[in-house]
Amino acid sequence: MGKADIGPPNFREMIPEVVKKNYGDWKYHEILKPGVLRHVAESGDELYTVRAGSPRLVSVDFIRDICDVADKYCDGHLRFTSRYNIEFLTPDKEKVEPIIEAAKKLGLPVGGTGDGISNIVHTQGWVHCHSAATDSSPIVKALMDELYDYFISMKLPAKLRVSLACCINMCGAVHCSDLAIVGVHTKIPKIDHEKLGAICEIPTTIASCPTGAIRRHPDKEIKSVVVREDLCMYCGNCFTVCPAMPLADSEGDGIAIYAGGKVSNARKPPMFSRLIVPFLPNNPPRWPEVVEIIKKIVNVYAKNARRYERMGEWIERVGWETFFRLTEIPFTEQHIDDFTYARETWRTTTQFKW
Amino acid sequence: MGKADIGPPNFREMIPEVVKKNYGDWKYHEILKPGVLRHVAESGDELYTVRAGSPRLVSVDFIRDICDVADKYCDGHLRFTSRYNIEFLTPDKEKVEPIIEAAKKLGLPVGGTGDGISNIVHTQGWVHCHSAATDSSPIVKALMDELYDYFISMKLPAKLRVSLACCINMCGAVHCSDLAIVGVHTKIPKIDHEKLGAICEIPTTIASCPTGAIRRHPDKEIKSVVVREDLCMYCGNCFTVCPAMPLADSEGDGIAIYAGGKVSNARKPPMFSRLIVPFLPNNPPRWPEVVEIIKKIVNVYAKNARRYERMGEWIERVGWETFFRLTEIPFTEQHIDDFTYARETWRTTTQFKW
Amino acid sequence: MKEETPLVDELEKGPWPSYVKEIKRAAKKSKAAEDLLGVQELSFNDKVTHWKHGGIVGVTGYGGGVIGRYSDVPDKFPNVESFHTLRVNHPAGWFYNTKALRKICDVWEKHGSGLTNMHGSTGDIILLGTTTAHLQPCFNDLTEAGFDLGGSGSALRTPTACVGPARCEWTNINTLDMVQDLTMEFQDEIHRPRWPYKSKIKISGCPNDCVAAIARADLTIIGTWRDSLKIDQNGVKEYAKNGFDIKTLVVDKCPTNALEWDEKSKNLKLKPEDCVRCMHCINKMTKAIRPGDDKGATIMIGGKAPIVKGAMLSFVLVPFMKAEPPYTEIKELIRKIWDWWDENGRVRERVGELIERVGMRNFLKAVDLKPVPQMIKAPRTNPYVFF
Amino acid sequence: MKEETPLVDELEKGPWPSYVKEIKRAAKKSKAAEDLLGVQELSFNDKVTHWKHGGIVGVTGYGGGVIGRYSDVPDKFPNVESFHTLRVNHPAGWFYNTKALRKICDVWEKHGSGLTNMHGSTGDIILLGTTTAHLQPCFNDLTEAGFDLGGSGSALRTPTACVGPARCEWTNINTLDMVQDLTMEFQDEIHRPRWPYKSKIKISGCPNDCVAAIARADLTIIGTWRDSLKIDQNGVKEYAKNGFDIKTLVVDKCPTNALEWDEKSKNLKLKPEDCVRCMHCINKMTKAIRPGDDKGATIMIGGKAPIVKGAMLSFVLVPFMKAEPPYTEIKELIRKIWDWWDENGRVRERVGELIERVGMRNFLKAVDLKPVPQMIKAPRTNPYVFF
Ligand code: SRM
Ligand code: SRM
Ligand code: SRM
Ligand code: SRM
Ligand code: SF4
Ligand code: SF4
Ligand code: SF4
Ligand code: SF4
Ligand code: SF4
Ligand code: SF4
Ligand code: SF4
Ligand code: SF4
Repeated sequence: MGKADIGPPNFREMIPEVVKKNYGDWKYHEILKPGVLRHVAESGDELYTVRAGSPRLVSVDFIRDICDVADKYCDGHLRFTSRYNIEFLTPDKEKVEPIIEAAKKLGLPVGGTGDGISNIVHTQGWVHCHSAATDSSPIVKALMDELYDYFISMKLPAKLRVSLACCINMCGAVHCSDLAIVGVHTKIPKIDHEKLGAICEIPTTIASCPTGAIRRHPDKEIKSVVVREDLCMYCGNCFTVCPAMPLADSEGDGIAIYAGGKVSNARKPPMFSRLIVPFLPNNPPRWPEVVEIIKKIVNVYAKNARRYERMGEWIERVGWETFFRLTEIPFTEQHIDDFTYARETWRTTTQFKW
Repeated sequence: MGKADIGPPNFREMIPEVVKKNYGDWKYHEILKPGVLRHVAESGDELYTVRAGSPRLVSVDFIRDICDVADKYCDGHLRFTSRYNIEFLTPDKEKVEPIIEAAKKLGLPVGGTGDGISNIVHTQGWVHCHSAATDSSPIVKALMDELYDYFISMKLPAKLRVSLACCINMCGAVHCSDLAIVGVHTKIPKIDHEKLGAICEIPTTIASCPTGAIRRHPDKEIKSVVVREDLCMYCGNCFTVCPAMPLADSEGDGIAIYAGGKVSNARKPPMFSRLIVPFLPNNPPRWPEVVEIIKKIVNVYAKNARRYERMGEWIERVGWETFFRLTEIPFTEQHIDDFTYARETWRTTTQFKW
Repeated sequence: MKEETPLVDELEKGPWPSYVKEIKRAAKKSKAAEDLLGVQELSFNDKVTHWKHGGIVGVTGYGGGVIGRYSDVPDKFPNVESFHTLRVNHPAGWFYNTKALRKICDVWEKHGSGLTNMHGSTGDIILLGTTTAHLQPCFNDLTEAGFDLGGSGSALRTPTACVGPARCEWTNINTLDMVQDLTMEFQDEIHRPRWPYKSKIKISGCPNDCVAAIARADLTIIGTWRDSLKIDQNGVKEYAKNGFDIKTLVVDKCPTNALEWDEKSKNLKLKPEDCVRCMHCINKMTKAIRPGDDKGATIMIGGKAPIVKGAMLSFVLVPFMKAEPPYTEIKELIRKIWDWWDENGRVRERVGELIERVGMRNFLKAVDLKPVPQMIKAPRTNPYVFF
Repeated sequence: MKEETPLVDELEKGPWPSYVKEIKRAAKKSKAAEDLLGVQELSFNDKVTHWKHGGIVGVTGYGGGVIGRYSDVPDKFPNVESFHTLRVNHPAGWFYNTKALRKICDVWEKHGSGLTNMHGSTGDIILLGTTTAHLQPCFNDLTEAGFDLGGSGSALRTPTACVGPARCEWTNINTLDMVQDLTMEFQDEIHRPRWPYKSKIKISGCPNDCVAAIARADLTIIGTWRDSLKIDQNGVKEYAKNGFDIKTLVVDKCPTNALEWDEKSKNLKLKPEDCVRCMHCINKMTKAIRPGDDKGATIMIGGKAPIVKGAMLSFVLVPFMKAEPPYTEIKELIRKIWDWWDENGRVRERVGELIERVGMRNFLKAVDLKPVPQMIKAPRTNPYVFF
């Protein structure tokens, strides 16, 4: 039996020497070029960081590869960022270019800093999760192949954070991203009447539905439930408590896109992302519809936003009506909130643009 | 039997000649001095308006008095404003001063225009309503006696609209006023167990409570209900459907003050007023606590707001924490929303002032 | 018996005109008004109201227009044992000739307390306090004088409109004609309550909203324009010359930064696509800036006071609609809305609350309107979407 | 049997590093990884997931840290019939020495698919896919290597912190020490689920919030300062000299207009009472502007994803708290919060939702905090007030 509750290794064993020495005493930093940071300590010491993209879903051999780089140039230390990127750290300016070379040799792009697109926060999808309405890694791959240039450069008005969640559980900070890609169901649960009575607790199942769409089966002989189609908004809450009610459907499952969220408190307070495309089909392996609309939005944003203006700040300034006009995304009834706080989203002023 | 459905008289019979002639063709206006407007038509015609305050609750002799003025100076026409003020209209500049004199003789203040305090929108109170948690006319009188100077001058940063409602039904646009005075109960309904069963429908009564505070009387013999004290927020909804549950209480009834609302779309969209003083006692005939705090807020606003900045715009700019600091009004748990949309009011950012 | 009313008397003092003096004036001719003074004094002492839940009283053929009111201390104040209110529909814009006003005074002196509110907060002439027996005769005399009752109960309430074209240079619609027309069109809806709850119409000629429609009306009609506002640069220069700080007081306060100010040339430039017609620059520079020429109305829906689900502001339903007599399009829309509400609304549920309960999606379908981004401040944040 | 995977293979192309290549690398050594490729291809064809609802699996003495996962096509892909995930608690700040990392690689090559997520979105090392039989031995070897499991289920999830003092000049608190300390303090809460639902702690050194705590953590700790930020005017002049447009890019973007720029003297003035510490000016002029000296933390509460009541952002609970080891005050507050939530929360109710349900009033009393205006954006609009 393993030891219990030892907790994670102490980070003090994990940080490189220069960090140990200047811990808490950094003075300023600059971005030397995309993916390369230079931090200067009060002591005058320097710390160079080379940031490299990662597919996140990696093999142990991949980790060994990057360990090799770290052993060679970084005294055997490296770190990961909160968006899955790999960071190689060194006090030695001379090592920066060799690290970049080594990363390139491994096929890893160097970038993800400053006013560009960093790695896409994402989740499990069809690789591991039972709940997924879409996949994750392939969409990220397809997107980053197309957005690659924004990762290795810093030419957007501001940071642009893209995130993906394969279902509306929204693992990750997807609900507060500049662009969020979310897997959605659009068909009501397919009920397995044979199994339901046996494996699910019927009252719990009924209670699980936030809209009250689930009722007992009208035929008392059948120990199961039925779903009122007009009340179901495909949240999957019933499926969480009752496996006999899967929502997954080849045609009904797909992707919704949300925009304009942010997390930082810089300038504007944190904001939620908001629905901009209610549904796009799942189209493996490269989800071309999703890739195309994301690219379009990024381009419209790049062209219209002011410097240091995040997506949501830009939209707030020009108005959502302008956003829909510029992106040519059709406005539908789905965009209008009808959930609990709906009234807070209605336009209670004559102030609007045409 | 009277004729039915004749509707109101046609306004065309009611408007003075100069208005008829220039109807829809006005070019601009200016405020010559407090209470006196000059409108100029495309035709070059002029229209002078003298605005005079009214106590709203008036006798027919009062109306005859103002009719006398209108007959003498205004060709027998006058109008009232959406805030109860009386307007004397004339194309003749020479008549302005005589009208002002005549109004003064009747004891009516001339003013209420521009950046000042106009008449207080208010309701019935103890003069006529069964629902009142406070009175209306006396408080308006007491307040306007003290705010008089702001009615006859235009020295505030912007318009300041004060409204009063004698219960939370909030007759009037009280919920969107710069300052709103609202009658509130703070004790649970006093149930008349003898009468309730006879005059109220028990299921309807129970259903009327938005918080589910009402239950059947535990003693089955007693055909009545009980109220859970911790769930009652004194909304009076039960009393509306069941007269055997009055909330009125000498000590429990009083006044709450709300601030920062507006209706116009000028600059900022319309805004709701927000709770600033949860409770002040009913203290007839002059409600000194209410008068004092209102005066204080007006003074703090007058001193701190920028020109053309309504109360709510000012507060939004400086922050509610600053408002409470400057006015020295204690911040309490009552200020924090716990109703349906409460979460929208929480401070979801690190941006705040000390 | 004349009561001592020391507390009430206190309110005769002070510079603001006194309602107590008015009650006393009426009390000279009306026993009911005299008793009312006593009721006030009693309430001042007890700090509670002395009126009971209203009973159902009215005039023949009408379901509303009267608020029944009874005293809970009839023994003490027999003259206000019943003290009902008549709501009389005001002429559009609250314009009167003195002949009409004097007629009302006479009728009310004859049939009631002689006390009125000019006006109630919905906009009616409130004839405050009479007995059940006097209601019908009073109504008869009123109609004789050319006046009719306004709304009460689960009916259309007396529609109101701002002074508009009668005096205001900013109006974009004929508010007075429109309110007159709609009031006549909907007489039945005003006088014969049958809906789930009350419904209110208010009309403002521009976004300044001088009748506070957005806050108080289920159906809000606000004048606006679709093209660009008009700037007269000579007028602008005049303001500048007179020392008006255009940059600070106008340009910097434009909510969308749609204005640009060139201090040197004293030129005020508008980016028309950025203007949201808030009125501020027009308000403050009325001699130089005016609304555009392509005028019409924004139709909004759902405003109301807090009972029971919190107050609501009206929200945009139709961003722009031409509004010419006979206002057919507006009337049709209003009827569609009422029909749907009447059919689907619960008791005491205003139309805005119903829309919230069943969702905009269903409402828009029912009234045949397409969703447009102008209806909302921002799209939904949650993923709970119906398809 | 090696499947044909034409759709999946397509994703080996393109400039971004390919996860498919990684699965293929793992597949060379692991049958499970090989089957996973086939599962992907199948899902690409069917457009649905092929994983079933997870079962309860784990390691001795722990209630969480493992996500059970079973295939719904075990006949076709027997090597992933069970394919459980281990969540391994990362070292604070995601710093590693290669020795430690290589140890994990060895353990996972021995016991699992050889596939990992570096990292999961909560911040764990995700060891992706192994059988039930391997769980305990894998765990034993992990602890031998100095690693422990993170949280899953109705437990405290692995707390995370931004890189903070290790590299960032802006941090106001010792994020890494704090997360290490709290993680050790709350081992029991991480490993032995017993609450109504999950709870998350995230720590950012400044309001830039580089771990997205406000959006994702029930308990959010953000470094801040109480005095004034510090401006070095020489540094400012340097920026101006280099052509940086301080007026447009910094001063005009300050959310509260707390900065004044004198173009002539190149002086940047702060009105400290107006600064809300948004970080923008510091972010863009790091060589000239720095946080203040009186450092500490803002404690926020209630962030979470949308299920079931809509997403919530954390909101301010304690505007300022000193945050020095051993962080007693913070720990005590956290325990009070959890105790109250544990006692009052419904199943699957996060602490923010509970606060919403019962009201801030009751919550604040329970955790002994006074209401302050910093907790809210604005006071209530409705009149439904408890006394
Ligand atoms: C390494 C990392 C922290 C970590 O512990 O891992 C980090 C590090 C830095 N962040 Fe960050 N941020 C990191 C995730 C974030 C996140 C979280 C996220 O992206 O999910 C945010 C919130 C994003 C949001 O609002 O949606 C974040 C919002 C910021 C901001 C505020 C940006 C804004 O204007 O809104 C700054 C300041 C700036 O860039 O001007 C900042 C600035 C910085 C600085 C400059 C701080 C410093 O002096 O070291 C660091 C390098 C910046 C760069 O990459 O250009 N960092 N930063 C994270 C790198 C993620 C990545 O690989 O891309
Ligand atoms: C007469 C009246 C309309 C009526 O049909 O009766 C009216 C008439 C005018 N209003 Fe108004 N407003 C009238 C009630 C309102 C209301 C409603 C209310 O007070 O309940 C509002 C909305 C108030 C709010 O937002 O809470 C209102 C918001 C405005 C505004 C926008 C003010 C702002 O900056 O927010 C203006 C423009 C301005 O003053 O710059 C305006 C401007 C005007 C102008 C200048 C328009 C014009 O050219 O004639 C009129 C004279 C202004 C003055 O009094 O200084 N009027 N005005 C109402 C007079 C009420 C009174 O006796 O005091
Ligand atoms: C007379 C008047 C107050 C005044 O002194 O001016 C008034 C008086 C009453 N209102 Fe009102 N309301 C009056 C304008 C309003 C307004 C303002 C408006 O119409 O612009 C509102 C807010 C706007 C709205 O409709 O939301 C208003 C919102 C209410 C409400 C809450 C309705 C809601 O949906 O939130 C109630 C409660 C109810 O209907 O049960 C109410 C109920 C009442 C009742 C009938 C009391 C009751 O529960 O039976 C009051 C009768 C008092 C009496 O004995 O005379 N009154 N009431 C106003 C009508 C005069 C007129 O016709 O001109
Ligand atoms: C592995 C991971 C996604 C990833 O690929 O990175 C993940 C995977 C799952 N999450 Fe998550 N969540 C993961 C981070 C998150 C986050 C982000 C975070 O923690 O910062 C969130 C949003 C923040 C939050 O907690 O609100 C998140 C919000 C959810 C929710 C919705 C919770 C809510 O209250 O709204 C669920 C649904 C549930 O708990 O039933 C959920 C449920 C799940 C389950 C357990 C599915 C389920 O219903 O049983 C997923 C298991 C997938 C699998 O088979 O491996 N996961 N989940 C992340 C954990 C990795 C790690 O430990 O590092
Ligand atoms: S977002 Fe949904 S499908 Fe994706 S990992 Fe999380 S719970 Fe699973
Ligand atoms: S998916 Fe959601 S809305 Fe639909 S039946 Fe299930 S729980 Fe109800
Ligand atoms: S606000 Fe309340 S008490 Fe006052 S008149 Fe209206 S319903 Fe009656
Ligand atoms: S006053 Fe309101 S909350 Fe209290 S019992 Fe009556 S209906 Fe319920
Ligand atoms: S609402 Fe507009 S048009 Fe009507 S009176 Fe007010 S300012 Fe004039
Ligand atoms: S009307 Fe309002 S939005 Fe339009 S330009 Fe003038 S101030 Fe700006
Ligand atoms: S949150 Fe602040 S302190 Fe932490 S890494 Fe980001 S910028 Fe630095
Ligand atoms: S930190 Fe933000 S709020 Fe403070 S002065 Fe700088 S930009 Fe303004």
